[in-house]
Amino acid sequence: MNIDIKILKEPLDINVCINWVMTPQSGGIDVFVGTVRNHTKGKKVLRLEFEAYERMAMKEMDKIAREMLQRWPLHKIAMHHRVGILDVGEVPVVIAVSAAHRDAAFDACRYAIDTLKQTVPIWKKEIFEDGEVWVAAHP
Amino acid sequence: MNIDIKILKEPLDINVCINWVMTPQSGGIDVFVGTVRNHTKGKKVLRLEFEAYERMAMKEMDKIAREMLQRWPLHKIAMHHRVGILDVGEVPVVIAVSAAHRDAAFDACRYAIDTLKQTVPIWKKEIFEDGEVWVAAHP
Amino acid sequence: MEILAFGIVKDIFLATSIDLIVDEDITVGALKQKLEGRYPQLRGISSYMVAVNDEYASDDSIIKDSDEVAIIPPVSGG
Amino acid sequence: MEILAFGIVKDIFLATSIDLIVDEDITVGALKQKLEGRYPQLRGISSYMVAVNDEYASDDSIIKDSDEVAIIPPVSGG
Repeated sequence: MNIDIKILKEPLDINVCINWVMTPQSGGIDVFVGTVRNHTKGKKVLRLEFEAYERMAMKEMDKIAREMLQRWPLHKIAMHHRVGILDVGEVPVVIAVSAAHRDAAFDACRYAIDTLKQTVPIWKKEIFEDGEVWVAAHP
Repeated sequence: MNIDIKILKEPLDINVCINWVMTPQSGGIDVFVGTVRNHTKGKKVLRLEFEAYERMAMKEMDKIAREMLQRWPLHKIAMHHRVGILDVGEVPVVIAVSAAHRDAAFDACRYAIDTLKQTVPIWKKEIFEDGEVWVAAHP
Repeated sequence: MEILAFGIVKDIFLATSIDLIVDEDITVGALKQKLEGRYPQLRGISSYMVAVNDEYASDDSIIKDSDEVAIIPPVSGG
Repeated sequence: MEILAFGIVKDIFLATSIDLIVDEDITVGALKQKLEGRYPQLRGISSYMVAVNDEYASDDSIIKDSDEVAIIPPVSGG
């Protein structure tokens, strides 16, 4: 199988993702690593909480990966998302894509994170010193 | 300093690059990992040899990084290139770019590897079962 | 009909799921109206989708009582 | 004038550097002609550049004897 989708409570291991997608046929791997920023719109963020509708999120990530394999000549795709409480600097998401040629890896990896942010049922709560808010929930 | 350029004889450490570019302000990191393919134009590759005009290569990589910082709102850039004999699956190049927003990281990382391949004085020799060839040397 | 809540919707329902009494074979659109009547704050969020059996469902989809239904507020993963 | 060779150019010069006797203040263009006369195989490679003191130099650049000169065949890093 050339797709590895995971939703994990433990810290993500970037090397595991990269090593998993690397094949002897591959010439390039593009990796996107999301990180928790210490501020948003000028406000200091203490930590984030990620919640997933896990079964559906796995399905939606799998759809993205299958679409990627149809659109680009890729070798393997790893897409790991973390849930739970994350501190600043921790990694909520890792997407690694291998291909014989780098253009396909870049395009597909970017498509993956852009689409994940639009369709995968995972929610992020920003926790500030004076309160907390579900991101994008209100207009 | 927010640029880390290295030419190394030892295996590259992808995690070192990622950890180095990660900052509390960063929301996304794009990483390109080059890998040695086991074939080229249908021919089996045994291993590669990379040679650098080291001082000039460092300078040219530094130019690329400075151009990236001018063109995109980035945080940090790591660009490590390996030299010497590499087996299939080993990593000749790692480029990691952090930014507050992922679009800048993706665009800049891609610019970096595209430009590196055009301007940085590093040469690759492909070693086959029946001979060896400097890549791109002959029309 | 059990309805799962996530993110901001959990805060609106004050629960991770609610058990709504509905006629059989309600459409997604009708379910939304019913929910918005009972939880007016739902109208205040940017938008929300309904998933039926782990798939996004359009307003004219019909839901059976045995389906797994979830309210999906704007996602913000990644 | 010491001229550094890399990649395919090493194979053509059969050396990692050569010491070329030139008039002072030769241009890059004139150096290329001189080298191609001595090493006709240089004309067979895709293209090559000349770097002077670690910078790519155009054909009309003037090289002093103290400069570090390198022949740069098509690069293939990454």
